[in-house]
Amino acid sequence: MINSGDTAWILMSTALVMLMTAPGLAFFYGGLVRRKNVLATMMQSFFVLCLISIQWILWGYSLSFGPDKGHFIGSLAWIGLKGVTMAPNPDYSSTIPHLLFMVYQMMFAVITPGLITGAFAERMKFSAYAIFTIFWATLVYDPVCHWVWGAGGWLRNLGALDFAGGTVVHVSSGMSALVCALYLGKRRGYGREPMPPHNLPLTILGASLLWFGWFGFNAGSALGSNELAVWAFIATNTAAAAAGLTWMFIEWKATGKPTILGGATGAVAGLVAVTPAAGFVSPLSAILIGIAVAFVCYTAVAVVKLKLAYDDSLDAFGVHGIGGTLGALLTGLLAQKLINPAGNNGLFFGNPKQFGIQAIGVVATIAYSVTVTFILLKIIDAIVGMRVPDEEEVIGLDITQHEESAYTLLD
Amino acid sequence: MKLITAIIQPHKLEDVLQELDKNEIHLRTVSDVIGCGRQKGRTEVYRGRKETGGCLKKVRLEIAVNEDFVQPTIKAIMAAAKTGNIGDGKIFITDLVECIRIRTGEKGQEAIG
Amino acid sequence: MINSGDTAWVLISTALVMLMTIPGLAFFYGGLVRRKNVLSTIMQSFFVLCLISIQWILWGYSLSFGPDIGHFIGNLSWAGLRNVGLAPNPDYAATIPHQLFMVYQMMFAVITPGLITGAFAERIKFSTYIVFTLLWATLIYDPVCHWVWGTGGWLKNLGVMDFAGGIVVHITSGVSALVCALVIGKRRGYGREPMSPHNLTLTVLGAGLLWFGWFGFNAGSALSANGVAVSAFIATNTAAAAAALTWMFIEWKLVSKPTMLGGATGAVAGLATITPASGFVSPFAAIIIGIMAAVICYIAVAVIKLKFTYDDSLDAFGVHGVGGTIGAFATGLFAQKLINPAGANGLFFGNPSQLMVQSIGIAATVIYSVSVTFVILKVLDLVMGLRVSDEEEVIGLDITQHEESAYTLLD
Amino acid sequence: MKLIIAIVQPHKLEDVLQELEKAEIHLKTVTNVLGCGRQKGRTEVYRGRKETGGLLKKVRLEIAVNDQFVKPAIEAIIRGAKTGNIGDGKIFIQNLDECIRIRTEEKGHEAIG
Repeated sequence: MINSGDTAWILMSTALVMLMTAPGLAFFYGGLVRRKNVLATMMQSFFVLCLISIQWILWGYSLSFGPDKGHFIGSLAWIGLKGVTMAPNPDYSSTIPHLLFMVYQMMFAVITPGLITGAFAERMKFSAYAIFTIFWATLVYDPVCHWVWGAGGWLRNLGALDFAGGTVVHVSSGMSALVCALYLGKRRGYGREPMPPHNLPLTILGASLLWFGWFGFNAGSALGSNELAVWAFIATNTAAAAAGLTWMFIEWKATGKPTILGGATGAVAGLVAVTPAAGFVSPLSAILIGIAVAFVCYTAVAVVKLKLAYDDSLDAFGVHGIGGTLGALLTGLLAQKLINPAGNNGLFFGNPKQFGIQAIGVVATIAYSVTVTFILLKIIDAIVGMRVPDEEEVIGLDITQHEESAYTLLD
Repeated sequence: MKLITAIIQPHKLEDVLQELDKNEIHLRTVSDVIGCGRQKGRTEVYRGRKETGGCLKKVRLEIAVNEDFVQPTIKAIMAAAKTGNIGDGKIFITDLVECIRIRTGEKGQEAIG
Repeated sequence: MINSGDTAWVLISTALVMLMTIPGLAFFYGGLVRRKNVLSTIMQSFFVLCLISIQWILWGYSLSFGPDIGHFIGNLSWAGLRNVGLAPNPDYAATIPHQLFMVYQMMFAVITPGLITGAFAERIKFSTYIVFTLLWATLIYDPVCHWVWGTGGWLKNLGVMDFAGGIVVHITSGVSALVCALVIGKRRGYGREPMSPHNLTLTVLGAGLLWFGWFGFNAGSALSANGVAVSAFIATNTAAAAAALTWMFIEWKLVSKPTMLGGATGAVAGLATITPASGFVSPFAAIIIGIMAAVICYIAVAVIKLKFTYDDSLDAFGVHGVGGTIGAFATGLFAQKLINPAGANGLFFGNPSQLMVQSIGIAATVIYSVSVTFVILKVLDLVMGLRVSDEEEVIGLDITQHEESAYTLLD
Repeated sequence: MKLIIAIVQPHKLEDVLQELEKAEIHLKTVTNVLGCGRQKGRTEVYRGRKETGGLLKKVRLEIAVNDQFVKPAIEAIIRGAKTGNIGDGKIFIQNLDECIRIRTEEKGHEAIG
């Protein structure tokens, strides 16, 4: 039975998650790069929205959610949305049209490769990016999504809890981002020349829209306009706020001043970490998650990254990979059946097994994403080359990849 | 006629302009520039990464004056821009061969100011 | 009984009101300051979202809406959301989870101290700002909110009508803003040096998002997807449009040209003014209220402020304080039981006593907010100092308070 | 060789560039600047508050020319920039001791243009 209230909420949530990719992520990343690369960076988010919207309808949805093949991937039975209709599919959600579930999940498939772009910003060839994205979505996102959320997926059968995509979205993209950063190498002059963000207000605009859209991402994942959506909504807002505050206070102690970039980064880290947990934890647990993720991600971004000197340019790994991993593990500690009877209790509520299951989910996702991403990069590098030539990098990707520039100097 | 080019701290601009006005020196052109000398750059911190050693934001003032205004101009700039700290800036003075007011076509001494 | 349609609408309204604070208010204010202060101004809005999100869960909600103590304030029995469950609380909203009502109200508690920041922009010390906000929210917002909206609150018992927060949000913050501007004093060089807005496109973006979010603020205050919500939605849009048009025509006649900033300011003034009335008045009354808002706020901002030379830098008092007061008053004139049977008729519909009740509500709120704000400021001035040093003010708050700058000059 | 610095109204820039092209003067550098001289600043109104006396937006042209091109350059700038109103701008002319084309290391007359 289709419920009009549930349908209204998921329609709106779908639009909210779309907003996260463009302009949310596009501006969040766009403000952080140098003036000469802002369009190229935004283009990567914008392009992925166009590309995966088509891929998902043609074969992505079928691979992810279609009838199971060996607990590993969906079959091609739903290719081109064959058999996906207005009738609700009770495996996934019994009160909204199956097509609405499909398009809602599409927006997740869109944003996930978009997150990776933070790792190779300012130096990736656009043609290579387009090829990488379509293969990554098909070979990494779609299978992992099937494992965790698809009917018959092996992690789902195992009982792994991932409310809104901590492993599916953030661990898969964040870990792949690290591989990309290592494989592509540093930006020319990294560590030697200053590379300050060219327009922080754009970044804050993006972060704010991400926060806004995340309500659709997490509370929408209840797939209904119900109590569970309310829990997830509150956990989302609370973790973001707690992580933003914590990050700023860490900076205040560590480097002398609280910064707005720190606040925004902290908030996004908090949102990432609470994603897998949102529908399973209480508001006070959400505060804990927020505080923990701020400490861990701050260490990853401001200490580990500088020490190991890899150029994860916009901290896709440091925020999404680390934050997602932490969130998935914390779900195994803090989940409560009291909040969501469909879930399970975590370690702190008497069920240590759940923590083990979460760990298996995280490790499997990391191992698989890292391996496939590495192979993809190798192949694409051999065929079209991943990086732009040195000279084009110095001139900037806006001009060399897209022949346009973001700002005029005179009137 | 001389062209005085001064590179100063951005936050001293208001003071310098006021001081110049007091000395009846009105013609000036201001632009944003970046540069550095002995001052090695303010530290800014982005996600824990310290950015130093880059060029600093400065303001460039160009003032065209007749000979008798050269000293007052320099004094005015010094009075307002000097803090005694590294990074206060520099003043360059070059000869000006000609000056033309576009509206009237006047040249030389009359055209200045 | 939880209704999924009502829940969907209030969920999305909550997200919309969150959007008003960041990026709405942040950019509305951020564009108006000088280039060297844009991040610190945006930071004030960003920080208040993080801070009050936590404060509200820990004790703010309990003080505002918890069981009544002496008609003045809620008690602490709901602190940490104890006893705030998913079952609807019929005192406040019978068809949505109680927790959803809590988080919806949270976003109002967030934006209210955010509005004040317009009064002390470009000169307040960040550490003092944090303490001020926390005290102000606890000592002013929470009690006044309880008076007007909390069960047992004395203004609620008196019959004061405030649909979406004209008194609770706009009067409290607006008059406190005036006190802040007076106690903290003018910006260095105010009236002597030009202090033009550094990027009006940001301001227009912010105003646009405020208008968008205000649908959640006003129409969401129906707490249900029903006729009252529709009526509030229409009144909101109508008043904003009427006020923006009026403001631009005033400028055209009195000064010379209609300005974009004038249009944006007029729209926000119209929105602030219609807030208390939105669920009680007809669209035609909304037009009149919009026109009144533009005329009176214009006089406040462009005549009175310049005459008395206080530096209400971004017109928090002139727009929100004055607008909120006109709105609360106009509610006593234009309210109609025909529109909202839960309300009362105003003077024009045969019930002069309502105007008296509204006036009492306004007067009590103004007196209370002004005196408590004054005391808080005086104490903080003694303990930690309100303003940054003169030199820091000239260098700019972005560098001196946060060690970052908004824009790069090259690349 | 001379270095010509012209400060002109931003909305006349297109005309000036066209006139310079016509006069076969191709080498130029353009920057945004703020400035004022006799013209005391445009009034802008923000929420009823008038802002006056601030510096005005101008455009600064730098043109290096050989001596025989000085007159044509000045004439071209005046043709392009002159409206007869206050605020049309100024032209400054300085001696240029040396000019070097980086690509070829040519010096002097050949390097210009």
